[in-house]
Amino acid sequence: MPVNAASLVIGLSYASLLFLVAVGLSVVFGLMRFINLATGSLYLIGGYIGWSVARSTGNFLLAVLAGGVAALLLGILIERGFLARLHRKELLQVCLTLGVAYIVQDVTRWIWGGDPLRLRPPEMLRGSLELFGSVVPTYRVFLIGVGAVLAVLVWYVLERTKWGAYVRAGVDDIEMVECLGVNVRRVFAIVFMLGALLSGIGGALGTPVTGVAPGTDVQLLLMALIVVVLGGLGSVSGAIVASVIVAMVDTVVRTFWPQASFFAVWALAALVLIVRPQGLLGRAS
Amino acid sequence: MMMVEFLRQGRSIVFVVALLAALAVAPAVLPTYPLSVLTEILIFTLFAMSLNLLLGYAGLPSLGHSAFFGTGGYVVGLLAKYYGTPAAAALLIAVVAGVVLALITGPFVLRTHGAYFLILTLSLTQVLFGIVWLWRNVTGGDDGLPGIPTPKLPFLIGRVSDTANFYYLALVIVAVAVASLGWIVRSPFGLALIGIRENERYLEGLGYPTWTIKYAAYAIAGAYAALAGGLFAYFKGFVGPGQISWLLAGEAMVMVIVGGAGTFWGPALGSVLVLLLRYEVSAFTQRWVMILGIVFILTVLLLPEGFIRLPKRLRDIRSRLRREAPTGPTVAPVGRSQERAVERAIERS
Amino acid sequence: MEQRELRHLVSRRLSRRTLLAGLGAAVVSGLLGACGGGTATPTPAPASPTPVPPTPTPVAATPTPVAAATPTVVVTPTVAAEPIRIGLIHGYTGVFAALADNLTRGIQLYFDSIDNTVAGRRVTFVQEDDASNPEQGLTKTKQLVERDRVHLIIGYNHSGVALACRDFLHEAGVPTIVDNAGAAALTRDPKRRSPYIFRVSFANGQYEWPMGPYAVEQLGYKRLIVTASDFVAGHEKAEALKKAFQNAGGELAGEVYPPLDTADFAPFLQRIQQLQADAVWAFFAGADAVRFVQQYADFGLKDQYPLIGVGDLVDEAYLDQQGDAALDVVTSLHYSPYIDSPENKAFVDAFKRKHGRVPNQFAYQGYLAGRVAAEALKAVQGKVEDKQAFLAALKAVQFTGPAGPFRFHPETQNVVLTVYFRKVQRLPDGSLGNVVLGKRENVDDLSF
Amino acid sequence: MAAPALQLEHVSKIIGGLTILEDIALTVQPGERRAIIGPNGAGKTTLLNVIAGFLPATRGRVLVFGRDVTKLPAHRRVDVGLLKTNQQPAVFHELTTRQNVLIALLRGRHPLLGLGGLIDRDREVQREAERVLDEWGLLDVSDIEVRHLPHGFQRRVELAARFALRPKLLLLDEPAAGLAVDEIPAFIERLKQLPRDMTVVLVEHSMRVVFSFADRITVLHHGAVLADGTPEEIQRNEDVQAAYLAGAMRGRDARSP
Repeated sequence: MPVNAASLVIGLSYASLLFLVAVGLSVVFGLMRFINLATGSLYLIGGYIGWSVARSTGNFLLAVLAGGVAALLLGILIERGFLARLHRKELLQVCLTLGVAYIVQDVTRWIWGGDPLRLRPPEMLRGSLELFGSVVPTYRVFLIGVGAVLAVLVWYVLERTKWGAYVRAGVDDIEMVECLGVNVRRVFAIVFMLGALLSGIGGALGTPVTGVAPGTDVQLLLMALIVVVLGGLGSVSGAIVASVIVAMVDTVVRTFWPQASFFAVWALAALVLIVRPQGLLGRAS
Repeated sequence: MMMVEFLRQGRSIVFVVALLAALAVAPAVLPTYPLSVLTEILIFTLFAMSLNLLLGYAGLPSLGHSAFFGTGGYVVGLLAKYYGTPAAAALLIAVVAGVVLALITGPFVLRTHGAYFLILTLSLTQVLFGIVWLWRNVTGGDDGLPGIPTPKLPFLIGRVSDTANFYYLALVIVAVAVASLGWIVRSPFGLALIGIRENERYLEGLGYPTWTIKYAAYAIAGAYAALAGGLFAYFKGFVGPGQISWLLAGEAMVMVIVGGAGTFWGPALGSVLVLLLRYEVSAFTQRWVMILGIVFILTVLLLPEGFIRLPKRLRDIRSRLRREAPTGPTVAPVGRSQERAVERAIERS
Repeated sequence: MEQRELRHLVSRRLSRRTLLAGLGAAVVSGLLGACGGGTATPTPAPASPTPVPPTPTPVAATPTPVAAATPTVVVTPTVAAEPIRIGLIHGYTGVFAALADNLTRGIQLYFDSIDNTVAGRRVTFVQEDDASNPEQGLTKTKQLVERDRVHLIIGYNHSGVALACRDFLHEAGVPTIVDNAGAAALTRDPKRRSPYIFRVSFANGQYEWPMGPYAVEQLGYKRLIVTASDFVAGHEKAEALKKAFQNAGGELAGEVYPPLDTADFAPFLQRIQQLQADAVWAFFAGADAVRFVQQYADFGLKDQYPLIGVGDLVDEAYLDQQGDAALDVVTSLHYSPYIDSPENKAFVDAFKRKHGRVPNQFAYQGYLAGRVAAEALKAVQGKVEDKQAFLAALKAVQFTGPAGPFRFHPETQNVVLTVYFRKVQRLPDGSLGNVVLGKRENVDDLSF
Repeated sequence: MAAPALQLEHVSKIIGGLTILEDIALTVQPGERRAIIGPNGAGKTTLLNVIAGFLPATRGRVLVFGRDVTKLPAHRRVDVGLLKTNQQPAVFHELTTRQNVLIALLRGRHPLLGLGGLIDRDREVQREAERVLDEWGLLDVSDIEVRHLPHGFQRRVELAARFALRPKLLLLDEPAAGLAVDEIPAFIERLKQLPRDMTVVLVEHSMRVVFSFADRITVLHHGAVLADGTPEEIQRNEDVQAAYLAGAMRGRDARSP
């Protein structure tokens, strides 16, 4: 049987991780045209801190929270320290966040060494369960659940609240929102930090699957970039849809044509951008 | 006015002649290792300058310029391995390959702007990287193609070391290439590129075929990058997927920004700085990655226009201190003489 | 007006020029100062007991744990000549950092045990980072040879780097001991092997192929699924294994090659799940190994097909992270810390004392490289400058090491291995370890 | 009789299902000064952009001096002598005043997209730039980056660059916007001095400028032509007065879809 329940679970659980890393990047991208190449580093920090906390306390929930908070702190540092000065200067942002990524890479290697680390899921989420005749790891199903809840939450906040309306309006037209007397800078800052928080949570949640090691940051960054661009800058629904598409395409290609998995998603990204330069759900500029 | 212009040109001529002279005598004073670092700097200068044409002049932020660099390298490598093509012909074919790649991909990537352009160029590079990596029979996969014979200038054989010989070869090619780049940026085409960066639509309104100009710039940048890549493959004696990786494109981007995007000599300075950091700092500490990161951040914060503007930046700071009048962060600092000129013009009109 | 502008311009021109000149001078002098160490350092006269190492980066200055414990300067009355300089080049940054650290720990461990002195000559190290990047590796190699003037290079954890540097090493005639890079061509290809290059680690496939007959004859597996990382080394290893397995009468059930750095192996595991076989043979390294073994267990594949493969899959450094998922995995490798021999026990104890953990294959390879270098140096009474004698001595090195007898193959200059079959089991102290099941001796790199 | 300088036939523009311009017909004779007025959101700027080629017409034809330019991209329309100014002065902020003039003068002068020449070596163009700068009183600020200049000067740089190209048909999009009240009389004078062989189409809110300059006035309302006539006729037209009153009250709504 070509695509079964297990493929679906695999794809969707991967999509959850991608979404967590990509959504912050996407909204920040759309809102501020800020290219954050340190996104993968936030994931990395979340993963490493989560691992350490889990190891010393044995509490998985605490580990996930700690991972999120650590990434949040790094996010605040980036936002307060640098970002505020670099509004709309894409090249400088690339240079700066690349610098941050380098530093995080080196510091984490210093602290945690270069060996790959893996966080073990809590007792109740270990093992596998049977779903429509396929064996799938319980933790994957849990990941889908968490991913879905967070996706709905983010979607609700950005699409259904007044605050979210400011953000969305800011994506379209910053001046207009400023005219309404909204402190756009603060909105930006909060969005950025929330994005960092989600990436960090993603890192801690992801380690039982992906592990953390030097290089994990780059892998996740590249995937997140694809998701963001495919979905369209600044679009939450776009990020959700694109996460699922990228993860599913990746999963299916990997299952049936492993050799092509190397560049299948890149070819997909290139194709979509060539046909629809603004991404799937992005608005034409 | 003629006098002023003459002096202005004279200054840059003096600079270029001095630089060339220094580079020409370098093999006499430098041992082989620093000479090979200098060779690498020369090649990366060309690569960064070609990227600068897109990034700095035309305002097209490419994160996939290594595609051309790698293409040049692989063309040279494959020709050397399978056909034993002489270097001059191989380099020429490499340049043609770079142009062809640009002409094929250009219509697609040039549909996009800004961040999308960045990601699309990155995607194309990744696809090429994947092809190179997977096509093991031909490209050698991740091991690459080793054993590319380094070309030598025949009339120097026996007179200077092999390192110096290739250095001179690279110097001649890079110097000619840089000179032609100098021509390009001083030509009306170069001015039009800045116009595109500033506002493509305004330029179109003046009757410039902006899309064609961008396409041409993309192809030209591709040609120079392929040339640099071909030289690099000869220099290292091998070509591997690392030369096509987006990380290399990112490094070139950093060179351009750190040196000074949109300035002619900025990328050269950037390649000097980044390569010296990479090779010299790493000899002293394993923490060189962090140091590199810190330098990037400090550059962005303190010298957003790049190291090439360091003298101007120092002047600005000095004059600001002298005036003790803080200028607002949004208002770009204007020289006093400029202000006076504006006032004078307003009075007169 | 004209005049004022002119004056303005001239003054600007002057200041610009001075600045430019200053900048240029700074750059050039920086270049010279930084790169020119080789010429700037006068060679010390043989008699002068100079305690200052002539190289800018003695290992002792780097903050690695290994180096911290190294005695900085040992001036003994027997030191009569300038020190022997050994260049260490590995990817200390980047994905293979941990591997590089272990290799270096091994090298250091051996040289510490002989007080960094061979035949009365002190040994100093220059450590360089190739970042596992061929371009950087070549530059760094040139730096070691041309500026630091090392007598011998030990290093190369990355095949691409080793291949990229091969021509330079060969042409410059630098005695080199490769301590990890497995690119088969480096020793197996008569056109690419070099009298200057020795390899103490392995050629890709060398310790993998014996698993073929072992799986058929001892484990009773007739149908095998082969999976390996999709890069040259992965294919080289898989090819050797496949050939040996088929020659022994086995049959291939399928092959799956996931890309390097696969964050999620699930789709590939799905594919494996759909095939019919007796066992799965796998080669993954680093983070991929940890993920693969873990996810293999997560998807319940362990109950379906036993997992066998190469030792890298269940390296001692990962066992702690893999946990129970690694239990019962059978692998072949040229080393296990649980080999029962006095030499191994001494090595493991010494390593444990210093680093608080069991050595893995990379620490072992580093140790071997160190010992081989030292033995050859001893054989020429420290006269490393006599290159031909030194190379001959290297070629002739023989001793009984932690994993049994050591010698080079006379033709390929690649190590002749004893390959061990190991199984991950829970040890009496509760930790996991690769317990030795059996071995195959005298496996050289032309045997497959 | 010579062909009209500008002729629009049934021009419509639909963006995202919204009809911005509907079946516009317009004829401007050579040498004429035509003003296009209308309440906010009437589609005036869109119309100019369709004429200049920045927006493709959904339907209809655009003819300039008898030549059908409907399918031509904006830069090719410059070849037939059509140029347009912008609400925000269309100048290159990081270039100097001189470079802004040069970039206009250099258009198409050198082969291979301009690669075939050097700016500094082209003495002729340098002299011409000097002359243009002098003519527009910009010599003093010639080597200052335009972003440092006040708005009025930026407008002047824009016009200088446009006039350097000797347009035959000039589209001015709210040129007086951003000018101080006391600057306007001088500005009107400048407009009046434009050579008579040049056709000018002007979109402007300042009625003072419109009525003292235009030969004829076209009134746009909800994307359609409401009236067309001499200034006197337009002044008397009741439809126009009604539209303006209503438009003034609904201006903001009309702008946002």
